[in-house]
Amino acid sequence: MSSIDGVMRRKKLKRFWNGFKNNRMATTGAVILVFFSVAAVIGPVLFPYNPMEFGTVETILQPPSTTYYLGTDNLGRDIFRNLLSGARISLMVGILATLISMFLGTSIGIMSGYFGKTIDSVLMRVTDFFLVIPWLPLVLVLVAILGSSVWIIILVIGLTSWAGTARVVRSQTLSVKERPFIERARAIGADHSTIMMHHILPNVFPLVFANTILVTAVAIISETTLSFLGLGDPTRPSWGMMLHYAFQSGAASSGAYWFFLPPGLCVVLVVLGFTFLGYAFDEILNPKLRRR
Amino acid sequence: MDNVVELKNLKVTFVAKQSFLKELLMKEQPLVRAVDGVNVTIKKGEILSLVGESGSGKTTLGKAILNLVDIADGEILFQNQVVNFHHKQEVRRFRQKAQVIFQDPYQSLNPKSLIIDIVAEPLEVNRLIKTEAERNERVMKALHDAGLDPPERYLYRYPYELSGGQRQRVAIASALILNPEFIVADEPVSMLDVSIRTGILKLLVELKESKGLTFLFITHDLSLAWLISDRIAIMYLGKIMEIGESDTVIKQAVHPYTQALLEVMPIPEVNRHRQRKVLSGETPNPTNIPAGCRFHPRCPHAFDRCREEEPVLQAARSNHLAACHLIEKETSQENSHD
Amino acid sequence: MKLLRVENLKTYFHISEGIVKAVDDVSFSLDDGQCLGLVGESGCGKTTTALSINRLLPPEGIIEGGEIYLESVKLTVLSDVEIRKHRWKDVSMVFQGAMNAMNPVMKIGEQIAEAVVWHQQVTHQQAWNRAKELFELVELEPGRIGGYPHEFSGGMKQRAMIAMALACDPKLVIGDEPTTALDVMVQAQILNLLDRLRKTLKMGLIIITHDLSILGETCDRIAVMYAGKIVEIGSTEDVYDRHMHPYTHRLLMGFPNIHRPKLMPEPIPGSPPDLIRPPSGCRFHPRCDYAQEICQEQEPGMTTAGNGHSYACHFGGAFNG
Amino acid sequence: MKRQYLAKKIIQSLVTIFFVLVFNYILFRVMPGNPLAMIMRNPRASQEAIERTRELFGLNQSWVVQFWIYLKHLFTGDLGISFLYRQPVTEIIVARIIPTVLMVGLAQILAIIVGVFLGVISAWKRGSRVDVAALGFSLVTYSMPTFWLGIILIFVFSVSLRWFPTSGMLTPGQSFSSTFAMVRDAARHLVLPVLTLSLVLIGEYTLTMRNTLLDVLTEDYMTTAKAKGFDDNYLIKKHALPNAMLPMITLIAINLGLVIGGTIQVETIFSWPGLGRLMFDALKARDYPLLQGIFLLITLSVIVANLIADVTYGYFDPRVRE
Repeated sequence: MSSIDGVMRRKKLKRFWNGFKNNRMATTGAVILVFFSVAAVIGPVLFPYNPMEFGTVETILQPPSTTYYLGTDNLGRDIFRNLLSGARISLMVGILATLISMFLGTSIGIMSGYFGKTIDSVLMRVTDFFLVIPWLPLVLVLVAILGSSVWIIILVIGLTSWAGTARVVRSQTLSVKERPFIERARAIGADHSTIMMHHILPNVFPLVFANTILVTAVAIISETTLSFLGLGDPTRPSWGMMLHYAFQSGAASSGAYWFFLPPGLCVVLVVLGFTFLGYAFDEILNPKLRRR
Repeated sequence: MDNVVELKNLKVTFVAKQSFLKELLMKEQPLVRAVDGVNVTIKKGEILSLVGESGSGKTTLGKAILNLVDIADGEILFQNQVVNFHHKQEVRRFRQKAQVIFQDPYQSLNPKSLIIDIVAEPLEVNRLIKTEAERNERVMKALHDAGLDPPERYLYRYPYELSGGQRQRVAIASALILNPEFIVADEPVSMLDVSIRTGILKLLVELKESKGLTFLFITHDLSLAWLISDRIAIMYLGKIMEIGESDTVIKQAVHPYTQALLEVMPIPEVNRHRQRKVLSGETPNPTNIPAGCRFHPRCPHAFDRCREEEPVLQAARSNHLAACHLIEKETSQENSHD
Repeated sequence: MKLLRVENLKTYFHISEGIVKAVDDVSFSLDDGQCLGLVGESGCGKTTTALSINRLLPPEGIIEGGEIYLESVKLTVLSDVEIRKHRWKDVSMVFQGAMNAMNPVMKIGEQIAEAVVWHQQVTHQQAWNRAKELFELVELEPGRIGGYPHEFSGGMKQRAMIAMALACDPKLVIGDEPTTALDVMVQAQILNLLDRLRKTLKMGLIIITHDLSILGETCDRIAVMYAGKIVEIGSTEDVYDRHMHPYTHRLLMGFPNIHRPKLMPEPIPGSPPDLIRPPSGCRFHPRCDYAQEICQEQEPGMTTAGNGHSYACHFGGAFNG
Repeated sequence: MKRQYLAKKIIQSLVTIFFVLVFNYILFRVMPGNPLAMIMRNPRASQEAIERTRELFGLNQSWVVQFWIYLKHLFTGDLGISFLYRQPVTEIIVARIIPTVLMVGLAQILAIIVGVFLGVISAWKRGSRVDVAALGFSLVTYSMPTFWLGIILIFVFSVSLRWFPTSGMLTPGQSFSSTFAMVRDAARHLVLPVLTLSLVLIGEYTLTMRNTLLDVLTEDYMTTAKAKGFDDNYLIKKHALPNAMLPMITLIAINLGLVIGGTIQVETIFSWPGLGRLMFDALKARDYPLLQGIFLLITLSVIVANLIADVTYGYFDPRVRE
């Protein structure tokens, strides 16, 4: 691709950036996510945290102070440091699980939409199966049986949350497949894989992109809920685990707000960041919703 | 004048959408006989128009020739031999010779590709180019042939940046780049404004004259067919009703269906007093085609023979055929008078 | 008194890219029982003009100037609530793609009856009978009014739309490309039907189309629009046989006529103008073969070429020279 | 012709149910860390429960026979003995159904009414303050983990304001003069859980309703309806809503699967004696027969709900003929 093409691509990106810039929701979402990703990367380096290193009797449930910026938990551990390393884990689990479910959802969606007939009905029955099964009980049972290492949690969330994406991608593929430029591609001799990769995927991708961001939000909530219900990986304390300990030790009723508020707020803020971003992209990319 | 395309008793059928339960019980499924036995030859360097209303099967016939739709029966000869579509090399050679232009300029180009990629795609898919320079050079030539000058201005733009007419020219350039010999143009201008439409029609005629290209021009507009084509074939419910030189078919139409089409064809003239003779009803559903001559239920001249026996294409005059019993009836009356 | 008078109508669309001057100073009128053809290519403002009458414009479309009179009523000053009373009772519409113009989950009879009940305060049963009458009027089988839009063919849906438009005995019916999506045979049936109804019911009719050739038998007068302005208006004979504007000439030549010798018409060079920054002076000058200095500077006013026949060009009839 | 659509949907549901049964069978037997072995070693499991489970699962026969035994037991409602409660699983579950159905039902109804109402307003007055507020509210509640929302509500309404009890269904140790008093007390306990569950749902229903309605409003038939001179309320009620409600029906059914997840969290925080809480306890105690029973019941009820949604969709949408 020569330089001219580079100019064209930059022009298109610039147009997209303008659309993005003055969309208040998108910018707030982006700011939140940048803040938390920086915190997740740098935080644990500056303020290392070892979950196994417990405090002494005096340091239990200390309110926020100069030494412990956000106070300590029921085992005397520094909440602020726990929060930073929790950010890394929650974001990691959320993003990795989403990648798995996006890859599965998109490929199954495109294949069943494009090939149709038997492949379509088989894949759709499997998709319906995962859509119909109540998600949290399934994950609870799986994690309970398979053990709750962080990698298993990522796999379980990823392998059980692709159905929604598959359904959305399939309906988009069906509408793209009907368009004449697909028939034109067949008329000039393009084979199935070229058509899927070169024609269908680029036209389905904007929707997939917006959907990915929304699924990340759901994945992070899922990890937090799992950990809260006690199925988190104790060696890797995510925000969910903090909330689990907070609830177990009755922080809410005893008024230890600094114990259960910060992790909860962090989860909501990060998820809100993804939801704002995802919804904004959906509005920018989806012609019907676009504000004229 | 060797033949480019020859169709022998071509039949294309679809399975009509049918309820799940019947499918389950394997009941005999109703067939849509979209193309129901067509014999036609397209000669080198001519534009043959295929005219018919929606549901006549004209688009399906065009797709069948390009193997975009499976054939139920009959044969398609391309340059006097049957193309074996399971043999990769043979298919590739056929694709390079036979190309297509679609109706909807807004939907027939991939909105996410640059114009240069769209036009060059046939080359890349059939692995015909080695260097990028050769690729750009051939794209520029194709754009020029399609009337998009200067070509550089269009290379690095996206379809949404062009008007309908320009997009259709890009589609034509993409069809021309392989230097094909035969093009199926399926309603190429019906979605364009009048002022742009004539430009595309002029281009098709020029391509026929300068490059000796052969066209199958599919349209529902009889006046357009008359304007640009050498021969016209009228299609109704999957069969050819009448075929001949464009002026003879328009001026001396024999088949009642063609006459009815001519009667209702809009003409840019003031004729306030004439209340048009219009056929009643609409084209019936191709799953239950009437017995005998398929047009007899709507035909003003239908007589008992039309209801029993399906007429065959027969000569009304030199190279002007029609599938109608009236021809025999008239010739037999003339013989009986003498 | 004229049935409809449109004077210096200006309707602009305020969108992110700028202000689109879709209709820019358009004037025409219509007598009772008369049929006007509004013809022009896509983007010339013909649909916007029609939607401005009933004020059915999308939110970003605003009537900036000009007046619209329906008999003695000045529509442009009415509030949103007041203009609703005139919609369908006085002015009704037949839309193009009948496939989508009817509510897919509501019986067709109901979609007709609801307008009658709303405007004429009759019982539902009376409105239902009215719907049956209307079906007979448009040659549809009354028994089918209980059906749904997806059960009707293209032609039948368009007839149902016409029946719907006549539900409240309107003074004026506006057809926005009523036959474009139909086969030529069905199109002729619908045009015959519209012509017969107009004469028997003595109602005004406006047919909006890009296909100049279909107006031959149905219209009394034709207005040709280009880039938001009327470039020529006159009786059907004026426009077909005695047109003076180069654009009308080129448009007419674009439609092959089998009664005349076969000649491949010349395409109009260039593409329709950008209505956010329209060309100066006469908006057709960049694409006109006879354009001269003055055409670029000064916008031509309407010159009369006979009673009721006028055009907007400095060099009318130059193509005859 | 509608029968064909019905038959198709029923057959599809049966296929999915069969999938679930097979999946369930595998889940609790073949998965690594075979649960049966766990039962044998579990100290709290009484001898009688182990014996019952061994005979129930027919350990010695081939797995096909075991699968057949499993199915047979299922249909007779015999899901084995919960060794946490030493009672047949079926009995425990039946006792807990009512509280969950009550809570989920109320939350769903509240969420649907408020969600649809908010969705319609924000779609109709797009870009206005109402739209922005409704959108903001929906996105925030959509992004909030259910259990955390619960904790916040407890902290605000119970701990600080003392308006509502923090947990349980009835105030412990209180004798009630009349059933009405008992109902009133249960109602006070019900407010926070239902509020938590419905707040999470309202967000999603508002968003979906808004988007579907924005789609419908761009359709041609809305212009036709507007051209008929109807006022805004009539346009929404008679033309926009019937078309926009169709996708909502499917969403509400599919959403039920997620609602069950929410129920588990809410019942855990508010210690509400429903199926969710039961599942949480069974999970902690690794009580597999009970866990399997609840899992099956929830899954089958969601499938049935989806079937009902498909049928209602088919009933309301005339186009679903073929």
